[in-house]
Amino acid sequence: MSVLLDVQGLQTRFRVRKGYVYAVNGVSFSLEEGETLGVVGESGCGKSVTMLSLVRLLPPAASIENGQVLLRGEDLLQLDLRHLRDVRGGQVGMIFQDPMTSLNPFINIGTQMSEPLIYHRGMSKKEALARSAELLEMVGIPDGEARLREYPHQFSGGMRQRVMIAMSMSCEPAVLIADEPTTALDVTIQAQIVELVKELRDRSGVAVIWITHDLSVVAGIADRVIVMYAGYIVEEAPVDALFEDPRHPYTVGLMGALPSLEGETGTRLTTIGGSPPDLEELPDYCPFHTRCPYAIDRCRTENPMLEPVADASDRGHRAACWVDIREVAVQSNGAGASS
Amino acid sequence: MSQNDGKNGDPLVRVENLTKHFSVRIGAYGETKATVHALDEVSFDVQRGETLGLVGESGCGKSTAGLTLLQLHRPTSGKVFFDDSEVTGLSDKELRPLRRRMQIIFQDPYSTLSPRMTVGNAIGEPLWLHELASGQEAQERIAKLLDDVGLNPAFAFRYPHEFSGGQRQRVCIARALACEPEFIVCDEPISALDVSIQAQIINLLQDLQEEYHLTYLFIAHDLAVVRHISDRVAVMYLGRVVEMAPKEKLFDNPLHPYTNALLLSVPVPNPRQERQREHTVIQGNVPSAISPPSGCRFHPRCPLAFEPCDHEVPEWREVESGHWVACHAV
Amino acid sequence: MTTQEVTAGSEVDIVEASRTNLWKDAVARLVANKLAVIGIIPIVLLFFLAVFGPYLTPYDFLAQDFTARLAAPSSEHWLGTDELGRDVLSRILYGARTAVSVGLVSTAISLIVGLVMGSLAGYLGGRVDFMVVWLTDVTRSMPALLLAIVINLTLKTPLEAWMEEMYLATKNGFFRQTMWVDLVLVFGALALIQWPGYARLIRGQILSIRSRNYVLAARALGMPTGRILTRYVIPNAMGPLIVAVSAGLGGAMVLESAFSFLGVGVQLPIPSWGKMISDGLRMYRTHPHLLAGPAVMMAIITVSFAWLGDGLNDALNPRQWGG
Amino acid sequence: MGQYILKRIVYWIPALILLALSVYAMAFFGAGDPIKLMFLREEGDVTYDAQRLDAIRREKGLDRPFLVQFGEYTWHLVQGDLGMSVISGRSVNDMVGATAPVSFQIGIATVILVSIIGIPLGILAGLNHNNWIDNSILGSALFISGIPSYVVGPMLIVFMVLGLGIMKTTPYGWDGLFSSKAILPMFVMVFGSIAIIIRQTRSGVLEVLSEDYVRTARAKGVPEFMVIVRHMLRPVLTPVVTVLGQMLIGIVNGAIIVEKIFGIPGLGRLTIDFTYGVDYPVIVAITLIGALLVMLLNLAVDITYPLLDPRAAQAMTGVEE
Repeated sequence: MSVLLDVQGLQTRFRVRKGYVYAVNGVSFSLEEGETLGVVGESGCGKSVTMLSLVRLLPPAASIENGQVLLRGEDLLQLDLRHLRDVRGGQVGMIFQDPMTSLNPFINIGTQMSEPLIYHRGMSKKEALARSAELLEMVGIPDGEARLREYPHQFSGGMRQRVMIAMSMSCEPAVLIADEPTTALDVTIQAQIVELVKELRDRSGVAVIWITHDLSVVAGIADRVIVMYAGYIVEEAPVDALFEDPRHPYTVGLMGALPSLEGETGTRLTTIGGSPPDLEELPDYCPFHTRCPYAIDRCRTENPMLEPVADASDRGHRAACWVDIREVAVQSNGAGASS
Repeated sequence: MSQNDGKNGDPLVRVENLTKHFSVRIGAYGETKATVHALDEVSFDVQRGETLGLVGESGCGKSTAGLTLLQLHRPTSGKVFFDDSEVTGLSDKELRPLRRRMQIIFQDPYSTLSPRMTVGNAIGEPLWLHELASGQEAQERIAKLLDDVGLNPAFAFRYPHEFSGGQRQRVCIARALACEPEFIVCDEPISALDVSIQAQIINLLQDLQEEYHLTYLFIAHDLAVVRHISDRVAVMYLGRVVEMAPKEKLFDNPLHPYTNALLLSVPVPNPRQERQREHTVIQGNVPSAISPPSGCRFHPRCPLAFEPCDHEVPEWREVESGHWVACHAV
Repeated sequence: MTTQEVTAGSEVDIVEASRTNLWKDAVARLVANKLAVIGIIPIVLLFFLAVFGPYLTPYDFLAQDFTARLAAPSSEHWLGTDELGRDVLSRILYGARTAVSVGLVSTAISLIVGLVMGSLAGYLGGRVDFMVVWLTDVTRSMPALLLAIVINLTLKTPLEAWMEEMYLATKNGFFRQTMWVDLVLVFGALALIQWPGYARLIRGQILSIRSRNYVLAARALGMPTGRILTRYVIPNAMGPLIVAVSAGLGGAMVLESAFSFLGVGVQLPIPSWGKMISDGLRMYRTHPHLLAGPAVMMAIITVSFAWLGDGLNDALNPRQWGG
Repeated sequence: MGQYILKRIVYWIPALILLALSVYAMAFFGAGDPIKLMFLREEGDVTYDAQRLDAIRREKGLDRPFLVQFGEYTWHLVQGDLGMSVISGRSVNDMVGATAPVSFQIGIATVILVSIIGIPLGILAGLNHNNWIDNSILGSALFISGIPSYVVGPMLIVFMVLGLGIMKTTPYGWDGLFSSKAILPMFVMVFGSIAIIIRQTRSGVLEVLSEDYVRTARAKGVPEFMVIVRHMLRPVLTPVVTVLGQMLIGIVNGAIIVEKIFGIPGLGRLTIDFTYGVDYPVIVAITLIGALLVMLLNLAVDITYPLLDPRAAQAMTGVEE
């Protein structure tokens, strides 16, 4: 398979009252044709900002300082706005977290759905509406033609997310960026949406970037997973390798913190002490060291790079950590270097 | 933690046919009056020292159940007993001594603390209110409470906006604990928090339960969390409890088709298992609580629905010791 | 119990420098707003002049100097004199006293009425709420100047007649000073115009704060209504109230001058800027200094209030709190 | 919807009656004896004659109890008869009829001008949040909103006549809306009301700009111009409707002052001219017209606002316990 999207050294920061908050700090990754990449991390880890940076949909306070985003060899960060618009919605489709607010409440579904078809496919309004009706049926909304005349508030949350999916897939994009698309939904609806995206992906061959804070969701949909912390990618691995052999203490911590639907229940959850930082300057230390049970002196003076892990089962398994956590006897949880 | 199977035990809280309807107006001009059936004929009990998990999807009435139980909403009908005495129908004044013994922790730690009050004052309020401590003693109690929930006692003089979400939730827990309660309704206490912080709060709640012999009603939508923390679990759907059982029974042998569907919908953090798992998702959405379906409220989405389901409300019955369910097909 | 493990690192994320309280924060935001700071200066000056102004000028605002009628600005009379030979600057300074006292008194009255009515509506709800909202709607649908004109027109004569009667009955010199009638009418009109604003604000604040979770939590603790009001509702409603009072104070001064301009406000001999402007307008072609002085003064003060109000609004805007 | 309109009318009608009653009562009990004024208009003997006064009083029905007179007044009012002026003896209908069109022209022209100037400025400011365009528009609006019209008007006159010398004579009087005499008054009127619209529109734009659906539109590749026109305009303008009521009150206030400054024969001028008398039929009539206007506009806003927002049709309100 060939590389579809190649991101190199992406850096994005926000201007705040007292200076800057560094949200994305030199992130590099690639996405292959037809691949599904899961991006996991807690709120504020930079996962959404990274993906919004790709197509420059950032709020005004944010600025991209550095990096390259090559989509089939073309750098989206250098593209002028007119050509970037052809990419947005044409080659890159996006769905967002909150289907309640992501659709315009003042405009009917038909008009909203036909926009990408009109602007990217040059369809007439009539053609676009006809196609939109088909698309609605495709995502499991029956009686599409009639529903095109309805407004977003007449749809339930799950239905609205289906509309968003149909809209983002309407121009057969090469990449679908899904930014926490199920976080605001109930678990039964989440399952419906995940199944729908899987089905559409398998049918169209679109590459998917699925951003979520929920490791479990990633397990079911991703081929490869990126774990982000404080604006850095701290671990990257094929999905099986990540879950079976996590190498970054943060990934390990996240997995330990998840209660499970199976197995023993008398056990305590392992926790990660403290809470994630907002970086006000680029650190010359590992940003995780204050919460890390494995931290050594070097972690406090040098920020580790994302490097291939030792004797990995897969060549694509990389982590940013000075310590080989398999060699260290697991200390008591969280009572690490910070005390 | 007690290993009570829920029958003829030692209930601290007993809820009988609790019903809460809200009247609302719908439409551009509020022209249509309607009733939201938030809670309908719900019965359960919480045993002394146990954690009863209450799960369901958004809008199923689980939070209303918690608030109505505590008389923060006045119930439309039904009864609530606390420590064998009825609390429904008591005036605010009569409730006051009882309020000390039953507390609540809310979902959103950001809106539950007044931005104009220091954390120490917030925690001190119940001490003053219920005359539990004053002066120097109160200060010491506040420091002890902060320490109990894992915060530095020096934080007492700070304002909530200086704290992270997880820390605020700890403050809310400390405020609830200040009353020296026996029973705490935990209303989605971790839903607004990040995964790594969720685990901290869950562990804290468990530790406190052990130390202070607390009884919890733990309301959540996350089945895995509920399984982790609860002794028994009740499942709600559209204002009704559809199944209740000790957690092993409920998770290993769910009887109600909704419980089953819910369990199948939860993703598992294991890629190999996820690939092999059958993905039969239930279709459709939860109907509106304004005009809930007749009969069994789950019947329009139920794979097992048959003749009586659409007109006959299934009886709430105990199919085996401690395992309650409301379904015609069981 | 070992709480140490769960808290490891939790102290790291509170930076010592962030130890502030919300009021200090608001003041810092206000001071950072240049226009607001510029606006404060004339307002402080205005209040200073209202108290000390009359002592600072060499002339009595009533002193007539017929040798120097309608004099242009000079070193003797910085802003010139009017047709009765009275020093314009002295009259402007004394006018500050009128503006400030009318503003303060009418704001105080309408604030008290608004607080009472708004709290009743917000807390009791139901019919009381409906009636208060209705009353505010009725009052607010009356254009302010029309209302003032009606009040002045209809109540002035009987009040003056009553004063005269009282004087004849008591021989108390107080009842000869008919300016009190003007003041009472102006205060009354302003209070009538302004109370609905405060009432609606208070009502809205109570309704919104009452639905916050921290009030629900306080109720869960068994807190009585009175204490919820004093400990939770009032402190959290202070910000918007301060903004409203600042705007109301400026608004009252503008209206007072508008009344005077139309001739329904405070009558001579007390100087009022509005009256001075309308008098100045009659003779602007030959003696523009009569118009310029009070008009510029009025403009400076009103713009200052607008800037300060905007700054206060930004500084105390609840949307910027928390997080 | 019909029921709702009825409800709103039922809400506003007692308000109007209360206003009429209180204004009438103030005039009735406060304004002093109008008989003497009428008496002065009677032909012939002008000496004070108690008997003749009583006769007039009886003849005019002014000796009857307050409520009876008020009832009669209301009855005439409902039939569209505003009564007779005490001072001029003319019918108030005629007086209002002669002056109202001028004031309405000014008012409507102000609303139109303020909208077509203010809304684009507000949008421009919002789209350029925090740069010099926004700062200068917002700064000017803030400045403008500060200065009252009785300061702007006179200063403008001084500036035009003495400062620039463009005008030879003091602008005074009225030659119709489209004459040169209307320029200065209209300027003062627009000056007085435009800040509200600019600020409301600007904050609306800022709010909508941060909405997820604007991001969605951009993510779809919709051209920026269409994002503004199709996705932002309606959500921004819908709430602007609600400030119309507030604006109208400002316009009525402004018109009174502007009509005085520029000697325009409108309703405001009529009010002022009769201020020093006790011509309460005129005052009551004008007051009621002013209040009726504002209430009608409020009613219209109440009714149309939900129609403008598609979400309103299914909005759930008034959760009662």
